[in-house]
Amino acid sequence: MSVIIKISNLSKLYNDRSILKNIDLTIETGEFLCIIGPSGGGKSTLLNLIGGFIKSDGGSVSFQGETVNKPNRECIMVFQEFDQLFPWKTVQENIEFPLKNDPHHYSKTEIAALTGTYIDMVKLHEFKDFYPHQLSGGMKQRTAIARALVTTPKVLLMDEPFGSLDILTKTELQDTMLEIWKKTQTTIVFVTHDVREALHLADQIIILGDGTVQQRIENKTKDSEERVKEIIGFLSP
Amino acid sequence: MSVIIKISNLSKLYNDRSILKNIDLTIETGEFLCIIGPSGGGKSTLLNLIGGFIKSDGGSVSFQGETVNKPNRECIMVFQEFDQLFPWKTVQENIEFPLKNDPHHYSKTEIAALTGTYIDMVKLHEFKDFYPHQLSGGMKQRTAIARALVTTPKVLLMDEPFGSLDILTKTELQDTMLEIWKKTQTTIVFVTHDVREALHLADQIIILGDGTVQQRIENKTKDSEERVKEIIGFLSP
Amino acid sequence: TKNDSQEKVIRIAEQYGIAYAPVQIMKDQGILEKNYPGIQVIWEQMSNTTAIREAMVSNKLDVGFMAIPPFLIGWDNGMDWKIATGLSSVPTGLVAKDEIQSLQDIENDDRIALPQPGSVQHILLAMACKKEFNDPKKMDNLLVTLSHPDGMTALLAGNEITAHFTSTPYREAELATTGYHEILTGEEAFGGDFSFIVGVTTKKLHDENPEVYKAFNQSVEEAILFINENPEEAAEILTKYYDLSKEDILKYLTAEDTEYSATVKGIKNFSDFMNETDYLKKSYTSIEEVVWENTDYAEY
Amino acid sequence: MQNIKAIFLKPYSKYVWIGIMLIAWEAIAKLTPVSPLAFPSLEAVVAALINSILTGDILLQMLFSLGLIFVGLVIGVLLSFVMSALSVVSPVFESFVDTCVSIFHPLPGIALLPLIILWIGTGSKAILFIIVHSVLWPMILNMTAGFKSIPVVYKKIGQNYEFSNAKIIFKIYIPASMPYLIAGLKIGWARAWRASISAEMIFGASGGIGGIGWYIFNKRVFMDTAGIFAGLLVIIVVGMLVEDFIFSKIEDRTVKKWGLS
Amino acid sequence: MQNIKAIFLKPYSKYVWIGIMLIAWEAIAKLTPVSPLAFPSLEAVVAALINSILTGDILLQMLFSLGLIFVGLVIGVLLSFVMSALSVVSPVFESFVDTCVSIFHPLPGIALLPLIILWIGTGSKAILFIIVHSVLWPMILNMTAGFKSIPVVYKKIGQNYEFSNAKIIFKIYIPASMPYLIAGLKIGWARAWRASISAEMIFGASGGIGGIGWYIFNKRVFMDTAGIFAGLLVIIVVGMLVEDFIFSKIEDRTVKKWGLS
Ligand SMILES: Nc1ncnc2c1ncn2[C@@H]1O[C@H](COP(=O)(O)OP(=O)(O)OP(=O)(O)O)[C@@H](O)[C@H]1O
Ligand SMILES: Nc1ncnc2c1ncn2[C@@H]1O[C@H](COP(=O)(O)OP(=O)(O)OP(=O)(O)O)[C@@H](O)[C@H]1O
Ligand SMILES: [Mg+2]
Ligand SMILES: [Mg+2]
Repeated sequence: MSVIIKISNLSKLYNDRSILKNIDLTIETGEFLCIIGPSGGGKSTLLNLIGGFIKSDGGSVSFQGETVNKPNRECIMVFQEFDQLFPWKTVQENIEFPLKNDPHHYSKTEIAALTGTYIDMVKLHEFKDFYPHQLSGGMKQRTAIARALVTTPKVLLMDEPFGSLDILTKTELQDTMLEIWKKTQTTIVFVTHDVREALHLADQIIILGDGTVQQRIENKTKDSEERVKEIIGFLSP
Repeated sequence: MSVIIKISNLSKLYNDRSILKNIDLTIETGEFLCIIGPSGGGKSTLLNLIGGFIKSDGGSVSFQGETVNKPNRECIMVFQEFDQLFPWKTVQENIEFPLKNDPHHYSKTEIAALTGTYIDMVKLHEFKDFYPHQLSGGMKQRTAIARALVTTPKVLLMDEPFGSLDILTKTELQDTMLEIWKKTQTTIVFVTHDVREALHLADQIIILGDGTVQQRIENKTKDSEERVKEIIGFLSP
Repeated sequence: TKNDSQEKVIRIAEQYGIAYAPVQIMKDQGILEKNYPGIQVIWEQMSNTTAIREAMVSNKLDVGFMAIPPFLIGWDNGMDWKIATGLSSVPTGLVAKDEIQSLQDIENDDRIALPQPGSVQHILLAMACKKEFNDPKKMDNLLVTLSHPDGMTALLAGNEITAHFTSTPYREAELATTGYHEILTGEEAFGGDFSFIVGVTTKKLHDENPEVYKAFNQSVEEAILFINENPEEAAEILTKYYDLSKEDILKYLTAEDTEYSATVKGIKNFSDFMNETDYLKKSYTSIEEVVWENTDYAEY
Repeated sequence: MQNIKAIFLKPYSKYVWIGIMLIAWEAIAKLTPVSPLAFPSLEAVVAALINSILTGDILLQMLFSLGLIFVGLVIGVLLSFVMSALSVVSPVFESFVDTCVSIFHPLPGIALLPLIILWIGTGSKAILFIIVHSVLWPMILNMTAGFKSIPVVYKKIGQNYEFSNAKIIFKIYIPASMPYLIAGLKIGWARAWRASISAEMIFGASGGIGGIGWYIFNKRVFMDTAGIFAGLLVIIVVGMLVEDFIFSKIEDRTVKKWGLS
Repeated sequence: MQNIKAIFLKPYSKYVWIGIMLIAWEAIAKLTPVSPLAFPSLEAVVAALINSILTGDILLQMLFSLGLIFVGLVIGVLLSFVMSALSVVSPVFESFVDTCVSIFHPLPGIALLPLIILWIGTGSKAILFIIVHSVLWPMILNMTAGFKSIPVVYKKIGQNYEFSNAKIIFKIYIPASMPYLIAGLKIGWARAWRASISAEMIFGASGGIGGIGWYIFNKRVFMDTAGIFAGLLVIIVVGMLVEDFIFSKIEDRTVKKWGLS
């Protein structure tokens, strides 16, 4: 497998406080990487740097060999804020939005078909004409996920996307993500605070703490309670 | 134990869609009640009704024997939105805010002491002078929790407060909540989508689905994996 | 040719008021069009002497009507224009509350309303102050610049404004109200007869289109003649332009001290006074500097 | 008590207030010793209005003014949009726009008159210029403030899909700053009215019969106070119609529908 | 190229732009056949300014105008605040304020002149009234728009702690709608300038020597064009100082610090 994202010596300061310190990390095409770590540990910051949304204070991120200095259509982010839907668009319009504005020029039928598929996938068919202010927290998150998936980007950057989903929807969406991942070979970088979720989804897990990658775990045997305990051990100071 | 909140025949419509249908529920003083249920199931709506933030379309909620028709200082809500901090106040100022404006007229030293205690409890001492836009998602949530706790209200209404916390902080805060609960006899109504969290915290769990209370579970034996499976069974359609 | 078509345009500022009556007659009867067949007359309706002057500086207008002092201020500042014709004299005066018997009674907290500094009303007031107190600027800081209708409202409202320097028909309306009387007339202040409104043209019009210039002068004269000979008919025509009854208009047109005449009167007196009192930097030495040849004028 | 309160909560509550104000007006006109020259009774105003409609050009003058205001408003909105959008895109241009706003916003049209006459003359174009000058600067202020207050995450989403600057502005900035744009538009509309009336009083009837400002000016010159108020009445009525049938419709279809208010 | 661009990005970039505009001005004055009566050269303007400072009252007149503007602005802001706050609290009052805004906002001060003269007279109070009339309505529009755009959850928090309406407004509404308030304040400031200049041109030297508007008006009627521009220059300079030393400081301490822009 080839390297799709290469992070070298990456640092980030906020008001002279060092948030990320000389991070090195390579992500291979088709990898499902989960990032876990304490709150305030720099997970969102790292994702924003990979996505090109903020500037680093040293080191670099490259995507497919090219240095990232601005956001990229092939690297779509689902943000942690759940007010990331456009309030002036309905669920359906929010999901259609990237398709309608894509240089690929999807035809009307393609747009309808794709939007329909993803609306169904996140089970919002009934709510497709609702405006964001009429949705529950979890519905907003699901809409944002569908919007990110609909253009099938090469890399998905997901910042706690299942944060306010009930367990059933969450489990279903986790399985859907895995399916999509397997089918499309999308590279996924997934921030979560749920260790079990990370173990269920990832084939690589990194633990981010004190501004550095503290552990990198190959996750072959998924879903074991021992694993959970082991990782919680890593997380404890 | 006495009844603190009594919900009778409560209904709520949005655009003629029935979200809550004739809910009856009593909550006793000192109870730790968890509400779980599918995304969009009406959990936030129910909490908003109990808090008096929205009007019902039938039935009533009473708090200490009086009908609730507006929000009440003794019934503090932690909202699901995590942009619920005031952006013009630092972490410390956000937490002090309800104390400074409380009719109890806390003295300066009391305010400083209380604020300090809760800032430490949510481990934000280092960040107390940060503005919300400089915080990570989890830090914002922790600040909101501290703000709700600082006035020691009789009832806490918490809408997925631990939604974006890492597992360690979450576990610690869960234990803190349990401690506070035991010590102060605060009544807590806690919405979560994490079944394990509900089992860990609650002494009563209700499952909200299709607009009605589908199950009410006495949770005496906490933390068993069977229980988890059983509840997931209830949740499945 | 192109030049020909340009010659056939004249741009005239039109203003309203009994003192401008010949202008409306000229417009309504098409007198200029008759005297210069094929000419295109553009009437720009304007409400303010200063704006007219600025428009003439900018070559947006060829002809304007105004009082002598504003004309002299423009001339003093280097505008290339001269008086082409007289137009009218109408009664003007300082109306005050009855408590005020003369200029002597005007105190520091009284206020005098008039259209604007540098207007004929202002200069007349300064002339009176010079005579009375030997200090032409004595009242300059008591001025409130209100248009005639606002000035009248202010005077009659009985607030700070205790006197109003105004002219027909506001003067008459104020005098008809009990409690107000005239303490100074324009003639007293000036010490004689003077043109209230004159017609001014740019050098450009005069030099480049002498035919048009001549036709314009002739038309003004005809319009004046028309009013003087057929006041009834003129009043009838003017009802189209003024929201007044024919009877009222006729009364104003034929009032004793209203006079329509193409002769320019009083220019020397204004000029010398304004120069002495620093409202002008210079006065003219020869009348040709301020009036075009063939313009009738009278001096005292 | 509740009943009385309810009257003011209906959609027609505006008209209740207007009724109250009219009654107060009439009471002052009738019961206090004010001069009818300054404070005419309602009957006189209405009579003057009917008279102006039947025998005069007031309706045409109104249309003429509305036409000018509409054109001026459109030009002002487009210009302010272009300038605000360019400030978003280019910091160099932003400093230019800032400079222009701080220089020109406080300058009254009346102070610019000599320049306007010099460059544009005294016709309808000069009136238009004054209207645009009145509308442009507050619109720019509100637009740039609106653009700045957009949540960062919306901008990030636009960048993520590599939208061109134009697309980011049209697809994200404009809808996201709707409440500001509507407030700006309302200010612009009122300012355009004010400017056109003042300008017509200075420049007169450039379009033949002139506009409503010229109508009012003429009434003033001839001391027809009832006529002045008839003119003001027409302005107010048109203003309220625009408010009720244009601005509220825009609000209903945008900010209200999106739950932003 | 980069270097040239960088010049415009510095804090002093405004002054670079002003320099460019001044050069353009001088070029037009010198190189084109415009009359110096309409377009005086910079030297003439500066000479007129120095002359007015040395032999005239221009600085005192400026202070006088600034004083009036300041008082007018304060009254306008307070009134608009009270009216917007009451609209938040009471729907009855809201419909009243809406009605007032749609009636009075489009009315130019000049059309209200007869009433102002009748009720208030022609002194400084009349100028103040016109300033307040100019400032009040756009401020109300921006304030109510700002209040409406506040996230619902902030309001809920205020209610949750059973804040009085006053507390909700002071502690939550005002800081939360800061970007709107600042935009409104900027509009108000510019409008107050405009209004005071126009009003002084009408009401003259009400305070003895009068204000800067009276200065400009006198220059205009006596055709001293360089003097007019000297007056405008003073207004622009003061405007920029206020922008740089007051408004930017307010922004730095509020919206910028809070990450709202
Ligand atoms: N303002 C509104 N207008 C219309 N529908 C609304 C409104 N607010 C909520 N709803 C609807 O009410 C239903 C319940 O919403 P609610 O927020 O209570 O769900 P929830 O159980 O909290 O879900 P989640 O776990 O996703 O937060 C949803 O279907 C939502 O679409
Ligand atoms: N704009 C900013 N200015 C200053 N500090 C910031 C800013 N943004 C983030 N930080 C700081 O950077 C640190 C890392 O934040 P980040 O959002 O990356 O954490 P995180 O790992 O995503 O946490 P969480 O799980 O709580 O979302 C925090 O200490 C935060 O205070
Ligand atoms: Mg984060
Ligand atoms: Mg919810």
